[in-house]
Amino acid sequence: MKISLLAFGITKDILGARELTLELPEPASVDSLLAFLAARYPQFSDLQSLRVAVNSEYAPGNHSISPNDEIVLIPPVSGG
Amino acid sequence: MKISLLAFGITKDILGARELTLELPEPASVDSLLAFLAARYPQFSDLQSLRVAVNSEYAPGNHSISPNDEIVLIPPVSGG
Amino acid sequence: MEISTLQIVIQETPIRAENAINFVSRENCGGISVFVGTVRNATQGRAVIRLEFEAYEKMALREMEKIAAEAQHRFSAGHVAIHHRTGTLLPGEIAVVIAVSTPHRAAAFAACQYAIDTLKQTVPIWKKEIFADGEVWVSAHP
Amino acid sequence: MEISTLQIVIQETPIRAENAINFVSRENCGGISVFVGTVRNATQGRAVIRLEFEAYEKMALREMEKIAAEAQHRFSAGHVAIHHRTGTLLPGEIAVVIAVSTPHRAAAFAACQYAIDTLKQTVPIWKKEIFADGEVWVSAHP
Repeated sequence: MKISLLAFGITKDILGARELTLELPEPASVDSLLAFLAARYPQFSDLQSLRVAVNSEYAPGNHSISPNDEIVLIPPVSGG
Repeated sequence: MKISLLAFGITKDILGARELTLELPEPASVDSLLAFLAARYPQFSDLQSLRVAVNSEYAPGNHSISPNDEIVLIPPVSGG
Repeated sequence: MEISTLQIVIQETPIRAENAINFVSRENCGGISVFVGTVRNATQGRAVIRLEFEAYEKMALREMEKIAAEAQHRFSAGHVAIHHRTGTLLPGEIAVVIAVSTPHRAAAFAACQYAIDTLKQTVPIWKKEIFADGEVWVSAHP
Repeated sequence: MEISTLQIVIQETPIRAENAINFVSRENCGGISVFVGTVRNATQGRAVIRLEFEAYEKMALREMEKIAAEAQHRFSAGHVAIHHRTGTLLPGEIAVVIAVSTPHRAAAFAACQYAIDTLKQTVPIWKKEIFADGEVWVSAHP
Protein backbone atom coordinates (compact mmCIF):
# COMPACT_ATOMS: atom_id res chain seq x y z
CA MET A 1 0.00 0.00 0.00
CA LYS A 2 1.40 3.37 -1.02
CA ILE A 3 1.21 6.16 1.56
CA SER A 4 2.55 9.70 1.73
CA LEU A 5 3.72 11.40 4.88
CA LEU A 6 4.71 14.88 5.96
CA ALA A 7 7.64 15.52 8.27
CA PHE A 8 8.26 18.54 10.55
CA GLY A 9 11.12 19.71 12.73
CA ILE A 10 13.95 17.26 13.10
CA THR A 11 12.08 14.49 11.26
CA LYS A 12 12.24 16.58 8.10
CA ASP A 13 16.03 16.81 8.53
CA ILE A 14 16.30 13.04 9.09
CA LEU A 15 14.24 12.21 6.01
CA GLY A 16 15.92 14.98 4.01
CA ALA A 17 12.53 16.08 2.70
CA ARG A 18 9.20 17.55 3.83
CA GLU A 19 7.27 14.76 2.06
CA LEU A 20 7.98 11.08 1.65
CA THR A 21 6.08 8.42 -0.26
CA LEU A 22 6.59 4.83 0.77
CA GLU A 23 5.17 1.34 0.37
CA LEU A 24 3.80 -0.44 3.46
CA PRO A 25 2.50 -4.06 3.60
CA GLU A 26 -1.25 -4.26 4.29
CA PRO A 27 -2.89 -3.97 6.75
CA ALA A 28 -0.87 -0.90 7.73
CA SER A 29 -0.95 0.76 11.16
CA VAL A 30 0.85 3.54 12.99
CA ASP A 31 3.05 0.87 14.59
CA SER A 32 3.96 -0.74 11.29
CA LEU A 33 4.82 2.68 9.85
CA LEU A 34 7.07 3.46 12.82
CA ALA A 35 8.77 0.05 12.51
CA PHE A 36 9.36 0.66 8.82
CA LEU A 37 10.90 4.08 9.50
CA ALA A 38 13.05 2.84 12.40
CA ALA A 39 14.53 0.16 10.19
CA ARG A 40 15.35 2.55 7.37
CA TYR A 41 16.36 5.67 9.39
CA PRO A 42 18.22 4.67 12.58
CA GLN A 43 18.34 8.33 13.74
CA PHE A 44 14.66 8.11 14.69
CA SER A 45 15.59 5.94 17.66
CA ASP A 46 17.66 8.80 19.11
CA LEU A 47 14.62 11.06 19.46
CA GLN A 48 13.04 11.90 22.82
CA SER A 49 9.70 10.80 21.36
CA LEU A 50 8.00 10.30 18.01
CA ARG A 51 4.26 10.49 17.54
CA VAL A 52 2.13 10.16 14.42
CA ALA A 53 -0.87 12.29 13.54
CA VAL A 54 -3.49 10.84 11.23
CA ASN A 55 -5.84 13.42 9.73
CA SER A 56 -4.69 16.07 12.22
CA GLU A 57 -5.23 13.94 15.35
CA TYR A 58 -2.64 12.11 17.44
CA ALA A 59 -3.11 8.40 16.61
CA PRO A 60 -2.30 5.42 18.88
CA GLY A 61 -0.02 2.61 17.66
CA ASN A 62 -2.85 0.29 16.68
CA HIS A 63 -4.57 2.94 14.58
CA SER A 64 -4.95 1.62 11.02
CA ILE A 65 -3.71 3.63 8.06
CA SER A 66 -5.45 4.06 4.71
CA PRO A 67 -3.95 5.41 1.50
CA ASN A 68 -5.96 8.65 1.64
CA ASP A 69 -5.05 9.52 5.24
CA GLU A 70 -2.97 12.62 5.93
CA ILE A 71 -0.08 11.19 7.91
CA VAL A 72 2.35 13.45 9.74
CA LEU A 73 5.41 12.68 11.85
CA ILE A 74 5.41 14.60 15.15
CA PRO A 75 8.81 14.73 16.88
CA PRO A 76 8.97 16.37 20.35
CA VAL A 77 7.08 19.66 20.12
CA SER A 78 8.67 22.87 21.39
CA GLY A 79 6.21 25.69 20.83
CA GLY A 80 5.64 28.54 23.25
CA MET B 1 -1.83 68.26 71.62
CA LYS B 2 -3.01 69.50 68.25
CA ILE B 3 -2.79 67.06 65.34
CA SER B 4 -3.95 67.11 61.73
CA LEU B 5 -5.16 64.11 59.82
CA LEU B 6 -6.02 63.26 56.23
CA ALA B 7 -9.02 61.14 55.32
CA PHE B 8 -9.60 59.05 52.18
CA GLY B 9 -12.50 57.07 50.77
CA ILE B 10 -15.46 56.71 53.05
CA THR B 11 -13.65 58.33 56.00
CA LYS B 12 -13.56 61.59 54.07
CA ASP B 13 -17.34 61.35 53.64
CA ILE B 14 -17.83 60.62 57.37
CA LEU B 15 -15.67 63.56 58.44
CA GLY B 16 -17.11 65.75 55.70
CA ALA B 17 -13.62 66.96 54.83
CA ARG B 18 -10.27 65.74 53.50
CA GLU B 19 -8.41 67.26 56.45
CA LEU B 20 -9.29 67.51 60.12
CA THR B 21 -7.44 69.20 62.94
CA LEU B 22 -8.18 68.04 66.45
CA GLU B 23 -6.92 68.20 70.03
CA LEU B 24 -5.77 64.95 71.71
CA PRO B 25 -4.67 64.56 75.36
CA GLU B 26 -0.99 63.68 75.71
CA PRO B 27 0.54 61.18 75.39
CA ALA B 28 -1.34 60.46 72.14
CA SER B 29 -1.33 57.12 70.36
CA VAL B 30 -3.10 55.51 67.39
CA ASP B 31 -5.50 53.88 69.86
CA SER B 32 -6.33 57.17 71.58
CA LEU B 33 -6.94 58.79 68.19
CA LEU B 34 -9.29 55.97 67.16
CA ALA B 35 -11.15 56.21 70.49
CA PHE B 36 -11.54 59.95 70.03
CA LEU B 37 -12.92 59.51 66.51
CA ALA B 38 -15.28 56.66 67.51
CA ALA B 39 -16.80 58.83 70.24
CA ARG B 40 -17.35 61.79 67.95
CA TYR B 41 -18.28 59.96 64.69
CA PRO B 42 -20.35 56.84 65.42
CA GLN B 43 -20.32 55.85 61.72
CA PHE B 44 -16.70 54.73 62.06
CA SER B 45 -17.88 51.71 64.04
CA ASP B 46 -19.88 50.49 61.01
CA LEU B 47 -16.75 50.11 58.90
CA GLN B 48 -15.28 46.72 57.97
CA SER B 49 -11.94 47.97 59.31
CA LEU B 50 -10.10 51.20 60.06
CA ARG B 51 -6.33 51.48 60.05
CA VAL B 52 -4.08 54.47 60.64
CA ALA B 53 -0.95 55.30 58.70
CA VAL B 54 1.71 57.40 60.40
CA ASN B 55 4.25 58.91 58.02
CA SER B 56 3.13 56.59 55.19
CA GLU B 57 3.40 53.34 57.18
CA TYR B 58 0.64 51.31 58.78
CA ALA B 59 0.95 51.92 62.53
CA PRO B 60 -0.12 49.57 65.37
CA GLY B 61 -2.48 50.78 68.11
CA ASN B 62 0.28 51.51 70.63
CA HIS B 63 2.24 53.65 68.15
CA SER B 64 2.71 57.10 69.66
CA ILE B 65 1.71 60.20 67.74
CA SER B 66 3.62 63.46 67.59
CA PRO B 67 2.33 66.82 66.33
CA ASN B 68 4.50 66.73 63.20
CA ASP B 69 3.48 63.24 62.07
CA GLU B 70 1.53 62.80 58.86
CA ILE B 71 -1.52 60.89 60.06
CA VAL B 72 -3.92 59.30 57.58
CA LEU B 73 -7.11 57.31 58.10
CA ILE B 74 -7.16 54.12 56.01
CA PRO B 75 -10.62 52.57 55.65
CA PRO B 76 -10.86 49.18 53.82
CA VAL B 77 -8.79 49.48 50.65
CA SER B 78 -10.30 48.45 47.30
CA GLY B 79 -7.68 49.04 44.64
CA GLY B 80 -7.07 46.70 41.71
CA MET C 1 16.99 45.50 45.07
CA GLU C 2 18.02 47.50 42.02
CA ILE C 3 15.51 50.29 41.59
CA SER C 4 15.75 50.03 37.81
CA THR C 5 14.16 46.57 37.83
CA LEU C 6 10.88 47.96 39.19
CA GLN C 7 8.44 50.33 37.56
CA ILE C 8 5.73 51.65 39.88
CA VAL C 9 3.23 54.12 38.46
CA ILE C 10 -0.02 55.78 39.54
CA GLN C 11 -1.63 57.64 36.66
CA GLU C 12 -4.83 59.53 35.86
CA THR C 13 -4.52 58.83 32.14
CA PRO C 14 -5.65 55.55 30.52
CA ILE C 15 -3.34 52.56 31.10
CA ARG C 16 -1.90 50.68 28.14
CA ALA C 17 -0.94 47.12 29.11
CA GLU C 18 1.92 47.01 26.62
CA ASN C 19 3.82 49.69 28.57
CA ALA C 20 4.16 47.36 31.57
CA ILE C 21 4.88 44.36 29.33
CA ASN C 22 7.58 46.24 27.45
CA PHE C 23 9.23 47.34 30.68
CA VAL C 24 9.58 43.79 32.04
CA SER C 25 10.45 42.16 28.71
CA ARG C 26 14.14 41.28 28.80
CA GLU C 27 16.17 39.10 26.49
CA ASN C 28 17.31 36.89 29.37
CA CYS C 29 13.81 36.17 30.71
CA GLY C 30 11.59 33.89 28.64
CA GLY C 31 8.32 34.14 30.54
CA ILE C 32 6.12 37.10 31.42
CA SER C 33 2.94 36.84 33.48
CA VAL C 34 0.56 39.78 33.32
CA PHE C 35 -2.60 40.58 35.25
CA VAL C 36 -5.00 43.15 33.85
CA GLY C 37 -7.86 44.34 36.07
CA THR C 38 -10.71 46.06 34.28
CA VAL C 39 -13.88 47.81 35.42
CA ARG C 40 -16.91 45.51 35.45
CA ASN C 41 -20.22 46.79 34.14
CA ALA C 42 -22.24 45.32 37.03
CA THR C 43 -21.94 44.44 40.73
CA GLN C 44 -24.40 41.86 42.04
CA GLY C 45 -26.67 42.55 39.10
CA ARG C 46 -26.64 46.35 39.54
CA ALA C 47 -25.39 48.27 36.50
CA VAL C 48 -22.24 50.30 37.20
CA ILE C 49 -22.15 53.66 35.42
CA ARG C 50 -18.59 54.57 36.39
CA LEU C 51 -15.93 54.07 39.05
CA GLU C 52 -13.99 56.71 40.92
CA PHE C 53 -10.57 55.75 42.28
CA GLU C 54 -8.65 57.80 44.79
CA ALA C 55 -5.20 57.07 46.21
CA TYR C 56 -3.11 58.18 49.15
CA GLU C 57 -0.48 58.44 46.52
CA LYS C 58 2.75 58.75 48.47
CA MET C 59 1.99 55.67 50.58
CA ALA C 60 0.38 53.75 47.71
CA LEU C 61 3.60 54.06 45.69
CA ARG C 62 5.63 52.82 48.68
CA GLU C 63 3.32 49.85 49.27
CA MET C 64 3.35 48.94 45.56
CA GLU C 65 7.13 49.10 45.57
CA LYS C 66 7.27 46.82 48.62
CA ILE C 67 5.04 44.32 46.83
CA ALA C 68 7.17 44.38 43.69
CA ALA C 69 10.40 43.95 45.66
CA GLU C 70 8.91 41.07 47.66
CA ALA C 71 7.75 39.42 44.43
CA GLN C 72 11.33 39.60 43.16
CA HIS C 73 12.72 38.25 46.41
CA ARG C 74 10.23 35.45 46.96
CA PHE C 75 9.90 34.22 43.37
CA SER C 76 13.27 35.22 41.89
CA ALA C 77 11.40 37.47 39.51
CA GLY C 78 13.42 39.66 37.17
CA HIS C 79 11.54 42.85 36.37
CA VAL C 80 8.21 43.90 37.87
CA ALA C 81 5.87 46.68 36.71
CA ILE C 82 2.75 47.80 38.58
CA HIS C 83 0.63 50.53 36.97
CA HIS C 84 -2.54 51.72 38.73
CA ARG C 85 -5.11 54.19 37.48
CA THR C 86 -6.89 56.86 39.52
CA GLY C 87 -9.76 59.21 38.72
CA THR C 88 -12.93 58.36 36.81
CA LEU C 89 -13.11 55.05 34.90
CA LEU C 90 -15.84 53.65 32.70
CA PRO C 91 -16.75 49.93 32.45
CA GLY C 92 -14.14 48.07 30.39
CA GLU C 93 -11.31 50.46 31.20
CA ILE C 94 -8.11 49.16 32.79
CA ALA C 95 -7.72 49.89 36.52
CA VAL C 96 -4.46 48.02 37.10
CA VAL C 97 -1.76 46.15 35.19
CA ILE C 98 0.90 44.01 36.86
CA ALA C 99 3.65 42.43 34.73
CA VAL C 100 6.40 40.11 35.99
CA SER C 101 9.22 38.52 34.03
CA THR C 102 11.09 35.44 35.23
CA PRO C 103 13.43 32.85 33.78
CA HIS C 104 10.86 30.11 34.61
CA ARG C 105 7.22 30.57 33.86
CA ALA C 106 5.66 28.90 36.94
CA ALA C 107 7.39 31.52 39.09
CA ALA C 108 6.01 34.31 36.89
CA PHE C 109 2.42 33.21 37.51
CA ALA C 110 3.00 32.82 41.26
CA ALA C 111 4.70 36.21 41.54
CA CYS C 112 2.00 38.01 39.56
CA GLN C 113 -0.78 36.42 41.61
CA TYR C 114 1.02 37.29 44.85
CA ALA C 115 1.31 40.90 43.68
CA ILE C 116 -2.37 41.43 42.79
CA ASP C 117 -3.61 39.57 45.89
CA THR C 118 -1.38 41.69 48.15
CA LEU C 119 -2.15 44.95 46.33
CA LYS C 120 -5.84 44.42 47.05
CA GLN C 121 -5.08 44.06 50.78
CA THR C 122 -2.44 46.67 51.51
CA VAL C 123 -2.26 49.48 48.93
CA PRO C 124 -4.18 52.60 50.03
CA ILE C 125 -6.38 53.05 46.98
CA TRP C 126 -10.17 53.22 47.16
CA LYS C 127 -12.89 52.87 44.57
CA LYS C 128 -16.44 54.15 44.61
CA GLU C 129 -19.03 52.51 42.38
CA ILE C 130 -21.55 54.88 40.87
CA PHE C 131 -24.96 53.37 40.05
CA ALA C 132 -27.99 55.05 38.48
CA ASP C 133 -29.55 55.37 41.95
CA GLY C 134 -26.64 55.76 44.33
CA GLU C 135 -22.97 55.18 45.04
CA VAL C 136 -20.96 52.87 47.28
CA TRP C 137 -17.35 52.81 48.55
CA VAL C 138 -16.38 49.23 47.70
CA SER C 139 -15.67 46.95 50.70
CA ALA C 140 -16.15 49.76 53.23
CA HIS C 141 -18.86 47.94 55.19
CA PRO C 142 -19.14 44.27 56.24
CA MET D 1 -18.64 26.38 23.03
CA GLU D 2 -19.35 29.59 21.18
CA ILE D 3 -16.67 30.03 18.56
CA SER D 4 -16.72 33.80 19.05
CA THR D 5 -15.34 33.48 22.57
CA LEU D 6 -12.07 32.01 21.27
CA GLN D 7 -9.44 33.63 19.10
CA ILE D 8 -6.77 31.24 17.82
CA VAL D 9 -4.09 32.66 15.54
CA ILE D 10 -0.82 31.49 13.99
CA GLN D 11 1.03 34.37 12.35
CA GLU D 12 4.36 35.09 10.66
CA THR D 13 4.18 38.79 11.52
CA PRO D 14 5.21 40.21 14.93
CA ILE D 15 2.74 39.59 17.77
CA ARG D 16 1.36 42.52 19.73
CA ALA D 17 0.19 41.44 23.19
CA GLU D 18 -2.56 44.05 23.28
CA ASN D 19 -4.42 42.34 20.43
CA ALA D 20 -5.02 39.24 22.58
CA ILE D 21 -5.78 41.37 25.65
CA ASN D 22 -8.28 43.49 23.74
CA PHE D 23 -10.03 40.39 22.40
CA VAL D 24 -10.63 38.87 25.85
CA SER D 25 -11.42 42.18 27.60
CA ARG D 26 -15.16 42.22 28.31
CA GLU D 27 -17.18 44.53 30.51
CA ASN D 28 -18.58 41.60 32.50
CA CYS D 29 -15.16 40.05 33.32
CA GLY D 30 -12.99 41.92 35.78
CA GLY D 31 -9.80 39.85 35.61
CA ILE D 32 -7.48 39.00 32.72
CA SER D 33 -4.43 36.78 33.03
CA VAL D 34 -1.89 36.96 30.22
CA PHE D 35 1.20 34.90 29.49
CA VAL D 36 3.80 36.31 27.10
CA GLY D 37 6.59 34.00 25.95
CA THR D 38 9.62 35.72 24.46
CA VAL D 39 12.79 34.50 22.80
CA ARG D 40 15.69 34.22 25.25
CA ASN D 41 19.12 35.43 24.21
CA ALA D 42 20.92 32.37 25.62
CA THR D 43 20.41 28.66 26.29
CA GLN D 44 22.66 27.10 28.92
CA GLY D 45 25.12 29.94 28.47
CA ARG D 46 25.25 29.70 24.67
CA ALA D 47 24.25 32.90 22.86
CA VAL D 48 21.17 32.45 20.64
CA ILE D 49 21.33 34.38 17.37
CA ARG D 50 17.79 33.64 16.25
CA LEU D 51 14.99 31.09 16.48
CA GLU D 52 13.08 29.45 13.66
CA PHE D 53 9.56 28.23 14.41
CA GLU D 54 7.62 25.91 12.14
CA ALA D 55 4.09 24.64 12.62
CA TYR D 56 1.92 21.85 11.25
CA GLU D 57 -0.56 24.63 11.01
CA LYS D 58 -3.87 22.86 10.45
CA MET D 59 -3.38 20.57 13.43
CA ALA D 60 -1.71 23.25 15.58
CA LEU D 61 -4.80 25.45 15.21
CA ARG D 62 -7.03 22.51 16.20
CA GLU D 63 -4.92 21.67 19.25
CA MET D 64 -4.81 25.31 20.34
CA GLU D 65 -8.57 25.52 20.00
CA LYS D 66 -8.99 22.36 22.12
CA ILE D 67 -6.79 23.92 24.82
CA ALA D 68 -8.76 27.17 24.81
CA ALA D 69 -12.10 25.34 24.97
CA GLU D 70 -10.86 23.13 27.81
CA ALA D 71 -9.64 26.23 29.69
CA GLN D 72 -13.13 27.67 29.39
CA HIS D 73 -14.75 24.45 30.52
CA ARG D 74 -12.43 23.63 33.40
CA PHE D 75 -11.98 27.14 34.83
CA SER D 76 -15.22 28.84 33.74
CA ALA D 77 -13.13 31.22 31.69
CA GLY D 78 -14.92 33.76 29.52
CA HIS D 79 -12.84 34.61 26.48
CA VAL D 80 -9.55 33.00 25.52
CA ALA D 81 -7.02 34.18 22.92
CA ILE D 82 -3.93 32.20 21.85
CA HIS D 83 -1.61 33.83 19.32
CA HIS D 84 1.53 31.97 18.20
CA ARG D 85 4.29 33.21 15.94
CA THR D 86 6.09 31.21 13.23
CA GLY D 87 9.11 31.98 11.07
CA THR D 88 12.32 33.68 12.16
CA LEU D 89 12.43 35.43 15.57
CA LEU D 90 15.19 37.42 17.22
CA PRO D 91 15.90 37.45 20.99
CA GLY D 92 13.31 39.54 22.83
CA GLU D 93 10.57 38.97 20.25
CA ILE D 94 7.24 37.49 21.32
CA ALA D 95 6.72 33.82 20.40
CA VAL D 96 3.33 33.32 22.06
CA VAL D 97 0.64 35.27 23.89
CA ILE D 98 -2.19 33.65 25.83
CA ALA D 99 -4.91 35.83 27.36
CA VAL D 100 -7.83 34.60 29.48
CA SER D 101 -10.64 36.63 31.04
CA THR D 102 -12.71 35.37 33.94
CA PRO D 103 -15.10 36.82 36.51
CA HIS D 104 -12.72 35.72 39.31
CA ARG D 105 -9.02 36.32 39.06
CA ALA D 106 -7.71 33.10 40.66
CA ALA D 107 -9.39 31.15 37.85
CA ALA D 108 -7.78 33.40 35.24
CA PHE D 109 -4.28 32.55 36.48
CA ALA D 110 -5.06 28.82 36.65
CA ALA D 111 -6.60 28.79 33.17
CA CYS D 112 -3.72 30.71 31.62
CA GLN D 113 -1.12 28.46 33.22
CA TYR D 114 -3.03 25.36 32.11
CA ALA D 115 -3.08 26.72 28.56
CA ILE D 116 0.65 27.44 28.25
CA ASP D 117 1.65 24.20 30.00
CA THR D 118 -0.57 22.15 27.67
CA LEU D 119 0.45 24.08 24.55
CA LYS D 120 4.06 23.14 25.22
CA GLN D 121 3.10 19.45 25.35
CA THR D 122 0.57 18.98 22.59
CA VAL D 123 0.65 21.70 19.92
CA PRO D 124 2.66 20.66 16.82
CA ILE D 125 5.03 23.61 16.64
CA TRP D 126 8.81 23.25 16.63
CA LYS D 127 11.62 25.68 17.26
CA LYS D 128 15.23 25.52 16.15
CA GLU D 129 17.83 27.56 18.03
CA ILE D 130 20.54 29.05 15.84
CA PHE D 131 23.90 29.61 17.56
CA ALA D 132 27.08 31.10 16.11
CA ASP D 133 28.47 27.60 15.67
CA GLY D 134 25.49 25.37 15.04
CA GLU D 135 21.77 24.81 15.39
CA VAL D 136 19.52 22.57 17.50
CA TRP D 137 15.88 21.49 17.32
CA VAL D 138 14.76 22.21 20.89
CA SER D 139 13.78 19.13 22.98
CA ALA D 140 14.31 16.72 20.07
CA HIS D 141 16.81 14.55 21.92
CA PRO D 142 16.85 13.30 25.55
